[in-house]
Amino acid sequence: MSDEGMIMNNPARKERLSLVSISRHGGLAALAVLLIFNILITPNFLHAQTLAVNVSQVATIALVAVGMTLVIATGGIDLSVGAVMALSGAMAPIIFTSDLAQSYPVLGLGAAFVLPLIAALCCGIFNGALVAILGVQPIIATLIFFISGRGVAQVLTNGNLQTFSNPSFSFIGTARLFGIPVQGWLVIVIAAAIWYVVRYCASGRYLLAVGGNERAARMSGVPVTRVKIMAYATCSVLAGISGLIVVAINSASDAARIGNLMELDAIAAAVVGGAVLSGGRAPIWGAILGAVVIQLVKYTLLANGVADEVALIAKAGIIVAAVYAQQMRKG
Amino acid sequence: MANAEMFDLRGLMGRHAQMSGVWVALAAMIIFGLLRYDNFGSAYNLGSFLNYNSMFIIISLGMCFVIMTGGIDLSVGYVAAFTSIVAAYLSPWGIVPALIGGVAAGVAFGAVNAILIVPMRLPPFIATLSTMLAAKGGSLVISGNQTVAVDWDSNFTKLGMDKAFGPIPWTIVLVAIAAVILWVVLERTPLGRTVLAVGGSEEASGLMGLKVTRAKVFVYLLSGGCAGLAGVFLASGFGAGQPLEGTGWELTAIASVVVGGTLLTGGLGSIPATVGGALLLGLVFNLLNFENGRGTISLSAYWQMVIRGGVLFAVILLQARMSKSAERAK
Amino acid sequence: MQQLVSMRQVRKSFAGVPALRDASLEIAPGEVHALIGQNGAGKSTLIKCLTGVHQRDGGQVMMAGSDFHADSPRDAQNSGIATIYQELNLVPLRSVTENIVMGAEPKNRLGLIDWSAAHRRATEMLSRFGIDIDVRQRLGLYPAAIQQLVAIARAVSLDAQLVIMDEPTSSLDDREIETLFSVVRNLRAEGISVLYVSHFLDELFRICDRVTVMRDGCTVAVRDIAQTDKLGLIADMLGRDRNEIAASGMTALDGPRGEVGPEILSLKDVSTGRALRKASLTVRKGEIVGLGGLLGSGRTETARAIFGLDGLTGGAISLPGGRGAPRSPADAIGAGIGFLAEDRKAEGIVPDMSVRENLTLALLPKLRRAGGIDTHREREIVDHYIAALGIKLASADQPIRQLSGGNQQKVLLARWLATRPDLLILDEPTRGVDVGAKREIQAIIRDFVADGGAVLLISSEFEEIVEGADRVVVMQEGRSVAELPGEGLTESALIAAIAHVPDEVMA
Amino acid sequence: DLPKLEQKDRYKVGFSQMESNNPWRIAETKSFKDTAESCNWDLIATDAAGSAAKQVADVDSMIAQGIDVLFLPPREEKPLIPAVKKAKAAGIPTFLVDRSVDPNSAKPGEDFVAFLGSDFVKQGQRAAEWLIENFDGDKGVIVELEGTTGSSPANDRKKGFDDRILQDDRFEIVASQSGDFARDLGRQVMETLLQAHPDVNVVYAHNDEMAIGAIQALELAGRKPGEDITIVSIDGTRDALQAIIDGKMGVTVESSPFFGPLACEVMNRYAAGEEIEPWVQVEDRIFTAENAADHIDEAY
Ligand SMILES: Nc1ncnc2c1ncn2[C@@H]1O[C@H](COP(=O)(O)OP(=O)(O)OP(=O)(O)O)[C@@H](O)[C@H]1O
Ligand SMILES: Nc1ncnc2c1ncn2[C@@H]1O[C@H](COP(=O)(O)OP(=O)(O)OP(=O)(O)O)[C@@H](O)[C@H]1O
Ligand SMILES: [Mg+2]
Ligand SMILES: [Mg+2]
Repeated sequence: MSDEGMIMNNPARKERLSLVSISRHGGLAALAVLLIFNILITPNFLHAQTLAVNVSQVATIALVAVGMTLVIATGGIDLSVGAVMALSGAMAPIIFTSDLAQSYPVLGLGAAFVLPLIAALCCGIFNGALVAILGVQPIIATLIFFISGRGVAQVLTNGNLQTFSNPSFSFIGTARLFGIPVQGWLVIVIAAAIWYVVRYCASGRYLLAVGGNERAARMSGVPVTRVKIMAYATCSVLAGISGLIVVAINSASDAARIGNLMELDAIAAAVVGGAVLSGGRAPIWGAILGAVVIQLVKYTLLANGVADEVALIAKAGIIVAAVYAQQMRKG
Repeated sequence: MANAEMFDLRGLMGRHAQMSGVWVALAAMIIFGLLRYDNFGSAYNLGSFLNYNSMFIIISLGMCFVIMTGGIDLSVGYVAAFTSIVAAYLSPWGIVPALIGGVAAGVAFGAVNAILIVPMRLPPFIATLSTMLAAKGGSLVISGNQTVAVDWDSNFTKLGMDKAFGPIPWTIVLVAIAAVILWVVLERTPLGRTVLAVGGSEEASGLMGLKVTRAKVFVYLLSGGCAGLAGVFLASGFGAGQPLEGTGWELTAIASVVVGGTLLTGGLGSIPATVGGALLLGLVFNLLNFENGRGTISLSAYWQMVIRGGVLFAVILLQARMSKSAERAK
Repeated sequence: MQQLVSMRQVRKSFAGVPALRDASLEIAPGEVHALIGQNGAGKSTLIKCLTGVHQRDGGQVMMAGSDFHADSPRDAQNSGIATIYQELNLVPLRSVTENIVMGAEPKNRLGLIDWSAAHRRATEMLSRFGIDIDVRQRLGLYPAAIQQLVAIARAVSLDAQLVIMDEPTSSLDDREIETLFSVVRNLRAEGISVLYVSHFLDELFRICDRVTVMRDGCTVAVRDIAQTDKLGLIADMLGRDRNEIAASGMTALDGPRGEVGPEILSLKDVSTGRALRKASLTVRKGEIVGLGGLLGSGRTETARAIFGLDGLTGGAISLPGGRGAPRSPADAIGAGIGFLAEDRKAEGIVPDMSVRENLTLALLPKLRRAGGIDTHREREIVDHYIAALGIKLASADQPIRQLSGGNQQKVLLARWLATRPDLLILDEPTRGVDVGAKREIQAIIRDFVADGGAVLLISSEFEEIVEGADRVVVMQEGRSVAELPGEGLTESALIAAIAHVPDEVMA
Repeated sequence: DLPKLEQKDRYKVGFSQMESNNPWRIAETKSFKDTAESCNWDLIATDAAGSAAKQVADVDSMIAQGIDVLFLPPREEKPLIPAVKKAKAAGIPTFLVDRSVDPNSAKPGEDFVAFLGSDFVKQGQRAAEWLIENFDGDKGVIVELEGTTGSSPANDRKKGFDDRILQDDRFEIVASQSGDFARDLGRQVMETLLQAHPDVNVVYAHNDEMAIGAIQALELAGRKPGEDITIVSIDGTRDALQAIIDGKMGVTVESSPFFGPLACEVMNRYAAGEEIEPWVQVEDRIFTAENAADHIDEAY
């Protein structure tokens, strides 16, 4: 996965800013095709409720894809996001259905949001520390939680499905603001904040430097270890938030299922959005775009009654096409 | 040069530390098992353990070659599921057509990977992720969403169910032969050395005039073929082509390769250590089953997941420490 | 006589930016032909167009009288062109033997690689360069000089008609260069042509027959080496008048100095492991301290120790204000130290980031404003240094990898100057930089010192040390063994000190 | 020629669970563990994490440990046949639980003692029959939420329902998509299908989890499950019974996971030398608004 620029006659790229926008075009093209196809074919596509449904479904992928983009920018990858979702999603109901929370509902509700995210943060720090301090390769470092994180969640819940009815908690999954599900707004706010940091703050610069040339970054005083840990930690916290959203929508928490296969969707979204697995680039809005593309593919196939097995093949083809289109544009 | 001798020592320690972690851990686990559990060392357990894990060893071997070039192949699990169906359909004609057909189907998937990765230059992670989805969809399509029975009357199931000698099953014999061949290819042929060189630096290999493209195509075809063989074992050993099998195999294979001390960034790798890694990970399951059988603590399925993650963590820590102390020994 | 290689009017652009406009090159059989030019003149590109790494946009290439076109480096290699590219094209993770024999491995009767024959061949090849090392070890474990020689040994072993060497000597010491030259002379004696790229013009007069000079992607002169001199070549390269050049000295390091001030760095018996065992030195404000030594004598290790990259296993480093050894580069930067690393590609540039971002990378902590980066000030600083250092680029937002080596080096120098350090450690600051840029970089260093900065200068070019340093600390085998005053130091005195075998080391 | 089971005080019993990723399986495992106490079992429980191949390996390791009896819910019809045969060869009587194996290759009374369980096809049929009886509209527009693609309960429950319901002209299945037996996916699939087919008025889910997910999707979309849409499902979980009580769901066909006591009883009969019927049928109840409240406390 090295930069093979020297061998493959690689014409100079334009400056990075326009490069980001160009590489988005693969995803944009895919989006355009999907929209046109749906408007023409899918029944009732142009409908406010369609938008709401898609926004509510894409929110979790988008959040995790944003986090994944940060990790990928350091040249890493995070397979543990689904497991972290399960962990935080399993914790929340345990907390607000506990006796203590029953007696102090506000405190309990607050704790149900905060404690799972702290747990997710710890997972992220663990991943980051393995990668940055011990030098374990990211796939393997995050494989540890991929395997065991969900197990921990199931141990916590004894494997049981936890169902509950808690309208104030379910707010983050079911409420709407201006007709759009509240988690959609949440995604936009979080993405905007992260985009700002990546674009305008020193830590963003550091992130790209670490991914672009780790040794050079270290030599320039960049706190490489901290930057990497921060990337994994942010990714895990965002996964944690997604886990809470899933649980809130369903009014139920099933540790075995929350976030299943999320890592693959998130990685695909990040890459369709223009992230490069070797690091050094962090297209945040690209990740959102990628997530929207993945979501629309899913929606299109489902709404048109394409059988699950065929849908898998179609999804594979679309990912290949979108990423290949980007590759072409980059030259 | 004055410093030559110094390099000797450091290199030797460093080179073996990464690979020896797996043997230490494996030996420790076997001794633990023998001491703690009755029947752990029984011929029956040995035979069935090897038979089941032959599938994982073979895909780990293919994965090892892919990883040595700095690539990755996520499609192996579902490709094996796909080829198990192909083999099941071919089983009435006997063992040879089913074997060849299954492996060929795997190689075909490998060819798709190779096309996506080499001429189309997609990142291996994304390319093989897509083939993984396609292979899963494809196996459901060709099987009509059902498991496909093999022909029990042809000799096909002998491959996966009979023993070659003593408790040693045929599958592991085939795997051993494959491992030896691959070992020779890696250590003693230009192709094998090119695979390693490409993983060390693709750019430099190209400038050195090595056949980079051929090496990259080869590893994906090989990995596909190995997955194909695993699929044949699956069909033959379990009597059916199984569209739902194969989930997570790719991660098991990657973990085996890494536990065997191969760098995911490519350029280094060992065939025996990869086999050791696959055996080690398989042994975790086997030991857990025996532990459950003692009845003192009955571990739930979730604890087993936690423990597997913990074992992986421990092996990684062990490796990190061993290569550190080898470094310090300078 | 028919030329072995003849390239005419070769053109090549990268994304519309021309790297070669009108490049020509003729190499006769059995000659040693030099190719020179400033950084970015297009030398490497011309070579890559010949060897199939790049495909030319236009022009004609002939080899041995017929049209020639290589699709890939392999193609060129098969046609008898062996190349040592400027960026080391070896695989550090693989053994020395493999790096030498790869692509032409000795085989046994079964068609399998015969490793003992391969090791023998590798050992034998290297012994022609006076190297005796364990060829079974990973190449990456050996220092840059040995790696460079391995690359050369590989090229020479390939049985070629033409051996191309793109800056082979940039990381070799004198003794190794001598060996290389004798190998080049042997090649010539066997009738093999050599194309030789170097920024060290003195070398050319010793081994080359003819020289082609490039400037801005064009071939501007072809001369018989016997009929020209160094000044003439520099004039060709720069496109300037020779008298004008003659008026200034050989390096630009000499010049007015400020007052030498208080001590700002002192090392006492510092060791970090086997490569650095006992180094002591001091640096004061306003002076350049040279660090002399052979390759592998521990100079870079000393710099790394000062910069907080390697933990100390013994001895002490003290900085002003009672500060001890920095614990990390960030710590060192905070203490007013800058470190220009010797390996520009691996430890210097972040290739995909813009020149601007590369330039301010070490400065970011000081550019913070209200949670963000003060982009206005950032641009001011960047513009200032681009102008002050004469960095040639299209735009500050251009990725740094598009710049030529010399300009990249200036950007990295600017990265450190911008942090306004008290002490600048420069590890081979002018390696692989052309004469023009070299002088400019030297002038920048001089100005920095004149303003009261202190410099610890590591350089394999004795000229630089001799002319530039106020004091020279000599290193051998990881120890500092002598200190020479800069005043009145001659090159031969320095060489004598470096090569002298001290008794304590023998013990 | 079946292996005999001698009468002992304590038995070493193997239970090879196929996976533990849904409440039903968890309840089943728990039922066996609870029974172990009362039935004097030393229980070895393994978990194959959804892999038929691993399940065979698990059975192998239990055979190696010398179990007396094997209870096996086979992950797949065909791939578990080797496990059944190996157990027989090792002299271990095997009882299949909740799913069976391919009767062409392994037969009760020959290769294994008996199959304890219900019939997935019939479960689907009964759901269809309830719908045919209780649907009072003119046109039933059905969305079907399938289980895990390719799994045998999904295939059978689909077959049973589809074959029966299509005999009645009033009904049409406009969409049939997989929700993977999971609540979250059931909800997402329902949300999407509801957009494409707004006129749907019946939802048939292959399990209760997906049915609950569908109810959530309908409510989020402002529909009234139970009033303008009839929900039909299988399993009989506590949440489903509650939904029936709340009037949101029409029916759920029971598919009980509590096999422990039955297993104990059948095993003891076999040890006593009794002839065991090849298929020990489990009487599946059917929960509707009439009886849901009476059974909710015993549901899982
Ligand atoms: N792959 C590439 N993509 C874009 N521009 C390139 C590429 N390779 C070279 N260039 C540009 O082409 C010009 C010529 O570069 P080249 O490397 O040939 O110079 P050179 O004479 O070898 O310099 P140096 O002495 O520094 O090695 C430079 O401006 C360089 O930036
Ligand atoms: N990556 C490495 N692995 C092992 N030994 C190394 C490595 N890098 C350097 N060394 C050894 O450390 C010692 C000091 O090297 P160092 O690079 O400091 O020398 P130097 O005088 O700076 O030479 P140079 O001019 O090449 O930079 C040498 O013996 C060298 O061979
Ligand atoms: Mg060059
Ligand atoms: Mg050095």
